[in-house]
Amino acid sequence: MRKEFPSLVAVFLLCICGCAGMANPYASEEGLVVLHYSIGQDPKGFDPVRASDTLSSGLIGQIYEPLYQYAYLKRPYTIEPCLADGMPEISEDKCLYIIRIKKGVFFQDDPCFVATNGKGRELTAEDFIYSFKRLADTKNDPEGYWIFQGYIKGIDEFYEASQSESPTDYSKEIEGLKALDRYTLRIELNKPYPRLLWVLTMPYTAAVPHEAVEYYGEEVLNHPVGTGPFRLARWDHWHRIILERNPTFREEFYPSEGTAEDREQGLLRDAGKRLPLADRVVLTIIKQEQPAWLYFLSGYLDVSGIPKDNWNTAMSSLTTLSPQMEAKRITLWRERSFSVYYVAFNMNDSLIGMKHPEVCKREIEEKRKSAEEAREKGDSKEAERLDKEADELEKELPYLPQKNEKRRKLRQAMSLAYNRPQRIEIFANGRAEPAQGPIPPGFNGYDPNFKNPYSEYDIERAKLLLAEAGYPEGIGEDGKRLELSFETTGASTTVLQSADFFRQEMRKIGIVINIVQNTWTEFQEKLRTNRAQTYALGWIADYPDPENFLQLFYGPNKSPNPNNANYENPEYDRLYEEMAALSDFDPQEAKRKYELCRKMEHIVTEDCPWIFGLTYWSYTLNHCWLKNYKPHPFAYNTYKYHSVDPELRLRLSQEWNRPTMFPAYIILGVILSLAGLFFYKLKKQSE
Amino acid sequence: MNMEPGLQNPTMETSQEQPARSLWSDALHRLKKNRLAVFSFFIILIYLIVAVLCGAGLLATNYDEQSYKIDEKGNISLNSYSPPSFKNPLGTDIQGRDVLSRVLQGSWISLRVALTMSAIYIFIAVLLGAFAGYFGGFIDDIIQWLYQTLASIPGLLMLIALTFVLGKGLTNVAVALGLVGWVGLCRLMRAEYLKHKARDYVLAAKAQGAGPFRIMFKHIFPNTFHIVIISFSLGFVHAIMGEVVLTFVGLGAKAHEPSWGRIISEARAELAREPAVWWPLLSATVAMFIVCLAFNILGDALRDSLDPKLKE
Amino acid sequence: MSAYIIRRLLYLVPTVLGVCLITFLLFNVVTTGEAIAKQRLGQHATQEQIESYLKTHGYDKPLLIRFFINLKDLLTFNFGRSEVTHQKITTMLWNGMWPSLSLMVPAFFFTLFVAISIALFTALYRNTFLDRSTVVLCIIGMSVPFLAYIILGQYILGYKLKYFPVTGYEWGLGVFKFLILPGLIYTAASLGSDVRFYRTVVLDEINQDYVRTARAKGLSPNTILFKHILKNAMIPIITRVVVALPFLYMGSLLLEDFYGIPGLGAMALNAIDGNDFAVIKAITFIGAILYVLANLAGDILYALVDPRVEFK
Amino acid sequence: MNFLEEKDALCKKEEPLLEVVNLKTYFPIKSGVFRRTVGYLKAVDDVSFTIAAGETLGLVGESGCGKSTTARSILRLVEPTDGKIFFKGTDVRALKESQLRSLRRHMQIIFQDPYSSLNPRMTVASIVGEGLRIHEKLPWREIRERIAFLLDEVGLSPHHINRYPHEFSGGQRQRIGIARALALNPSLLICDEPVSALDVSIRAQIINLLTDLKERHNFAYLFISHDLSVVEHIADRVAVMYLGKIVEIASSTELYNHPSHPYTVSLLDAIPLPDPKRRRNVTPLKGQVPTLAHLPSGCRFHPRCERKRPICETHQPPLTEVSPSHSVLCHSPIS
Amino acid sequence: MEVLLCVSDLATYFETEGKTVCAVDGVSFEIKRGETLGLVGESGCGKSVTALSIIRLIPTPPGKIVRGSVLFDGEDLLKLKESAMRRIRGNKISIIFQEPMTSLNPVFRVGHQIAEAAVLHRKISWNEAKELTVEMLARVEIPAPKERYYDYPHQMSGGMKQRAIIAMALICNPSLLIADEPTTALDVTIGAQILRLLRDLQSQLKMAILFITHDLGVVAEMAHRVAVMYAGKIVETADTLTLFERPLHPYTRALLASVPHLGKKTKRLFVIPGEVPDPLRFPSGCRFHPRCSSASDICRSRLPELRQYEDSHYVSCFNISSEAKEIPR
Repeated sequence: MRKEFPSLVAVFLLCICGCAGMANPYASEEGLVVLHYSIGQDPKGFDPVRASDTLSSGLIGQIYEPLYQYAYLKRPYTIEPCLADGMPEISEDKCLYIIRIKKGVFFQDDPCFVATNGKGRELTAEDFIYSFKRLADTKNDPEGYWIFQGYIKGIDEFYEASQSESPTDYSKEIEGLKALDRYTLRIELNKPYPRLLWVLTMPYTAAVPHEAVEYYGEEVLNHPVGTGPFRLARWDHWHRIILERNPTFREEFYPSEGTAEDREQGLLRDAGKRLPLADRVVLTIIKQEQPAWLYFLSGYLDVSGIPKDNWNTAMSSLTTLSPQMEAKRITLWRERSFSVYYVAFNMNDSLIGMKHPEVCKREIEEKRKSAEEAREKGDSKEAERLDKEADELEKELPYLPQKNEKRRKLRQAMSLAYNRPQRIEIFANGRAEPAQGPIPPGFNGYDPNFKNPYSEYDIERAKLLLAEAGYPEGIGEDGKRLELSFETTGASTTVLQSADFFRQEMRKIGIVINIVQNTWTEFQEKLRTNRAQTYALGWIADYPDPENFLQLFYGPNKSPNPNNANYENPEYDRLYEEMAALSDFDPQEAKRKYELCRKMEHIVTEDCPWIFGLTYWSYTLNHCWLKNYKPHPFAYNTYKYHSVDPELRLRLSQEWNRPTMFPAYIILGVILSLAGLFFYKLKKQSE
Repeated sequence: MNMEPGLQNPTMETSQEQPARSLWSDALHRLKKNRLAVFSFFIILIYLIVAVLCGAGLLATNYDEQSYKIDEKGNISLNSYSPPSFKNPLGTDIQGRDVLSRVLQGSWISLRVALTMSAIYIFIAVLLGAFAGYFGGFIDDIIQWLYQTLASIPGLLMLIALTFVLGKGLTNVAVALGLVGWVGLCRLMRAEYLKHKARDYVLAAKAQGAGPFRIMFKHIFPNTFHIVIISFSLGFVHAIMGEVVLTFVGLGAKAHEPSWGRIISEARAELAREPAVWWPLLSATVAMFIVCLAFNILGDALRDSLDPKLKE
Repeated sequence: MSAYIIRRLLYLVPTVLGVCLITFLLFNVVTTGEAIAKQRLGQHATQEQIESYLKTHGYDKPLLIRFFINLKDLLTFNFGRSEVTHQKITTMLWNGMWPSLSLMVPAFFFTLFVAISIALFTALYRNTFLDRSTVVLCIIGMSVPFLAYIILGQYILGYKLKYFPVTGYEWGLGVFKFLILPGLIYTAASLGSDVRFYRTVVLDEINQDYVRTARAKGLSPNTILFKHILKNAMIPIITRVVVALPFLYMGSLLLEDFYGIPGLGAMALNAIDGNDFAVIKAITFIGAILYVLANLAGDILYALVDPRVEFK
Repeated sequence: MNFLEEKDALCKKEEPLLEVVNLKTYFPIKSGVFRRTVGYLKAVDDVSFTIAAGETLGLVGESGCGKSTTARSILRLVEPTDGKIFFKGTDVRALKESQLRSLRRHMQIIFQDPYSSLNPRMTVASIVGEGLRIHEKLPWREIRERIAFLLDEVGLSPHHINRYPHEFSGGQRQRIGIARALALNPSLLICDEPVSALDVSIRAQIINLLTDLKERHNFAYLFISHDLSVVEHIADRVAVMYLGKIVEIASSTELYNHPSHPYTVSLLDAIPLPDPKRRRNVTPLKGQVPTLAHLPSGCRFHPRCERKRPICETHQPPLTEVSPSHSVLCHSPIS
Repeated sequence: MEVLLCVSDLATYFETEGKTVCAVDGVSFEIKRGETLGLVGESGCGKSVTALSIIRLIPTPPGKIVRGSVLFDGEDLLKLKESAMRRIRGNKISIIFQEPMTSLNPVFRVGHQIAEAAVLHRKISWNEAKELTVEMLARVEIPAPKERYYDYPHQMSGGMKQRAIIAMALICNPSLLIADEPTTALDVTIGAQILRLLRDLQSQLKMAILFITHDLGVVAEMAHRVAVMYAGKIVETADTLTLFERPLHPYTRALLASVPHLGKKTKRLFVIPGEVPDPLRFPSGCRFHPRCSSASDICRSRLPELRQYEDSHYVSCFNISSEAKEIPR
């Protein structure tokens, strides 16, 4: 009967362990400088060609390096060489770039370098050509191909060819990509590409050694081999990622230039020190916001955002930290986030869409033409079908302007009913502003004086417009209430609550919104196949050029490309094409570009393919022991600048985490007394 | 001392005109003595009434109405997350909607899910169980194979796969729950039919010339019906709990449907707010808890009063 | 005995085939090859790409041939790569299995131990206040939704009292502190139904004739309880345990999701989120196979515990 | 139904009501990996007997000897393997399922267990009236009258018509069972141990009831029992079964006064008599009853037989007639 | 002969759903050493409850021994502590139950279950107990006892199991054996074997037997004395011969008359009218009066005492004198 006692002892011991700070999630780290960050998802992998999301980019950027990078401390955002040796030489016509590459840069040691017994090989210009070719190889699902598409001479042919080749022939030359010698890269463009330098900072363009791809095959996404400051030490899926200092990292030093403000914030204390400063980066994957926030408060994470539900804990006003945070000596970074949150309408939709007569005419022509072709081929059925469609479009054509006008009014009405201030209050704790147009405040090309006529919450005007659109009080001509479906981008609480809120907003003007719940993948599929009627999304800038936002309305960029609203306006497209070729660096061109932006902005806000919703402020908190932290909206390789004071962290986090023991003792008491009763009865029975 | 048959009427003198008591009324009688069970039954009844009233749009109609508050400066803002008060006894949710009304509406949703599910799974289970148990042989082999195979597929994944076929939403979740959930009852029914098939009264019915369907559904089925009832009452709990999990996983109630699962799923973040928003979680959980408890107690009492094994 | 085992093994064949058939049907009705191709190839895929994908992945073949290919793939555990993460599914399963097992196995057996202990406890105190209140507590415990256990457990024990880490995982021995809280929650949530079940089992056995014989022999109640009754009770206990065992590998979906344990349950949830059918299919299949194997193990265990089985 | 009535007309007076010829009912024994049939459980093995109209044949034997299976095989509640069953000249085994149903109204059965033989969820009226409802398309009122009459006939009050079986005692339940069997006016009643589950005092009531009913309606009974004293009381002729075979069949007086088979002798000896003065001192039969699955070779009784000869171990004994209407299945019957 | 067991005014009630079932209501009898007392009665009359009350195996609750005393060897068993009672069970008093099929634990070997009692009471090792068990198995005429020791219950036939149970009951040489319908569930020929075995064993071991049965034939064969129970009461006790020759209580007489008698074929059996009373609703007064042909007013109102009628012949009836001589046969 004594058998049960060890287990009781075990329970007791567990409770003792509880006292000894069991809540600390980390093992000891013997004086190493370790950064503790968290990410919300398991990354998709470490293959630069698939670095399409910020999460993967942020990790790939630490291991793989592109030619250029953003200067860490400088504002406005400027580019400095990374693997390139100096800025490129650009020809007069802006179509030829000569880029020299740093000598003596080695890839990290890895078993894939069979020839050198695992020692890393030196980086050459060929590596970039190879990496760019990978980006144009369809077999890699290259999500970043769009950055070169149509620009580098010959790359489109390579892309086309890779679809049918198996395996893709990498020995085939791309006309616009040449290695003049071991360390010189020559890029030739079809047309001027003023954003090329921005693009060359993106992890898509980082150098990948062909040995790694050949050695690991598809598994290369688990075995990154880069030139960067860190290397992947361990990846426990959905649990954590450990990056370690790359011992063969080239010599790079902490920047010593900075503003007075930077100096005041201590950002220049490590000036001139060799990078990376940290020995290790531990990225814990925490899906939910709450636990991550709690870990941050307990001192187990160095940086955190502020979850909307914890706003009151963190802040006492929009700009000041709460006393509790002050007491913990937490630093607040409040910056504009270059993003727009919007509700998009599908312009192909017959209830809310818009079809420009010119576009319609073009479509008719195209249809006739392909009908002709089909007839020549002998496929009369197909031809007939196409003809029929063309006929219908032709019948439609005269009514289009009138219909477009009505539907535009409907969209404008919905934009007016969209209650931005209330959204900001309940979903963003006030840390956002109504978006006026596609370009967020503070961004290149933003006009602070521009006011979107449909961004003010005005139910009365909305109802008026709705009536003009043919839906007085939301009832259509057929006597039926207007019903629209709204596709969610996921099933998280916030997404659903926000969708439900949208439903309420539209209900106020008499429109019924049917919320369709999707997973992210399902949603993407619906976008791709044009099946979404309305949906809410956001766009985060890839690089500091307004083109990045304005391209979202460019006709040829329609689904499956990023123009998921399928907006097409020939006038807008002409303006866009002109604007896209202009550079921000040339003052003359920049001025023209600004003007064009204004015009385009005006067109989209009037046509209203999106309800321009909110633009956010980003709030970041970091603990006092984290050094050299400065948020950067575009840079993906910043961990190398960060550092911590491990002793301070250990001391403070222990201080902050003391469990309350008495409930445990009560529970223990109850359990023990029940066990006592059990043994008492057993003993009594055996007597 | 000899008695002619037809003359005697032994020992029944006390109960000449006493109304007949079937096992059912007997069980009901016993059930009535279990005060807890009667109480539970009334609680369930109240829930049902509330659910039906909500469904008919007579109760808690303001569940989807936002409410506003005016602060000292006269600004009107949404009455988001207001704690329980006289006006909103269980507080409000993020959009200022009355939690009490939403929780009441939740009972209607739960009732719908549970009824749909039960109808489907009881129908399948009884039919297949009866066939497998009564006919045996090849039919039994096939049905056993079917439910063994189904039972071996993890239930939740099966549900997910089914909801992908049927589409998301509560009705489909209920249908999927029904399509997946019949295995247990079917197994029980099969065993019961096997047992009863061998009973003499079935042989007697056969000897009277009753056909297989008459025997299966007129003779045997009433003897297994208590199992259906117990399974039905516990199935309710299953459906209510299942809705919560599936809604959490994103397959159940839609964003605007005030189901208990929806409310509980949202509660996770709300609870961690400062100050904590505990009222939606607590209201939905307590509402659910009470009805589940009532069903569990009633199911238990039903088991006790209907199980012929205990009766003998 | 060996004939018995061989027969049981042969019984597996139709079930495994059935599982293959159902998974195949589900996942071919659910998603067409084209949909998978589009997912796999990304948004920018052209029609030719999709067609070549369909060809290389065998979607152009007739359904029956595809079934056999699918069968071969499943039976050789060749699940291919995830459609979302591009990782090898076998590796994912292997990596996810350990966290799941490290959470569920101790939690499960701890629960089993506690539940059986409490069941014996109530058997000792049967028909007393203690026994009745245990039953009531069990029913109460069963009526609380699982999600409420998780949310409240995490909130109170993790956030407020700071006994355990709120979330996280660790490879190696250090993991235990992460597993206690979810483990305890699992125990708390499943204790109610478990105790009730085992209590019924023990009480059923106590009322058997052989117990009376043993008492007539003069054996002490303790010997009867721990020797005679417990060994008999093992038979239903094994049934329950065996049916539950294969689901251990899946972990508890919700527990893993809430406590950040990178096991198969969390993986399944992510797969659901990402419509990652290849992964769902693999998990479903592995789950089914494990269920089938566990049943086999259970049958063999019966034969060991219950001498009567062998001769049936 | 018609074919039977036609047969009825043709049926000659001397033709027995029921004739069972070489009836065999085997149950397959399955074993091994593939559950192949490795042998047969010969529950009824080559049984022949006849029952004349209005006659009572007692069938006696220990449990598991195949008595009940014989009864059920005759009604085809269990499918016989081989042999012939003639009921009023009709070959029962050749009937189709639908014809069989109408045959069954002429042959009815009373079961041993008064608890499991009545459906607990049906009222007395629907239990007793089930056959009427299936076979006679009468209005419910008439059926009710018939039921009331039947209940009266078996000694139950017609007030009980709407009660449920669990409200009755064992004896009363058995009466309900009898009423159900009587409902369709059968000419043969098979009584499968109708009194063995009843208390002593009730047993006498039921036995008397059966005797009275027989007198009144001139049924033929196949009366199955393990209790020789009850059988002696009620049967005109008695057949003794041992391990699936009838080992002795004779008229009641003949069998009890001059048992010829050693098994019959031992069976008679084994019965404790309620008379302390006649306390027997014969050695009871040795050994266990072999199971039907492992039948001994030769004469099935030889392992327990005191009179066994070498031939008994190897050869099945023939059915020998020791006197008219007295046959024995033995190599050396006791004379 | 010395009195071994003296039961006086034993009453055991069961509480179910607020109703009290007086299963045994004031039963008194005694058994002498080496003697067999037959306890006869129909089902539900309280025979088995009496037996279980003696060795205190009444499931409590719902059952409860409400009064009376059970003197065994001069010691009141009802006043013993449970642990002391355990030392008597299976040791000095053993019991055999009706259902051999379920009375053995299916998951333990038969031999082990028998030896368990020996190990417990005789304080011997398992090896010694095993030898003793094999010996005992041989004694109850189980063939190949050494092999059978390792059998599981399901491998034995009903008769064998009953023998094994007898071996278990007798392994500690009890001075009293309670046999609760030991042959009811068995076939006639096997039952006869068991009866004979019990008789033989009794003469070898000199134990007393309380033999409970509903079968008058078995009693006639086995018992030295007979007690007839009806509705929780003993209505008549006498020497076996006396009882069968000169039954006095109307119930006993009717019972004897209603049994078909082998070799004495009658046209009709004698019938006791009515049903065995429901233990929940025993009739007032003499419990047999509703079925008794000679019941008078006093029978309906008063409960008759058990009175001595002749030497060792006790009857509880008010109307003995008038009907004593004639037995309806």
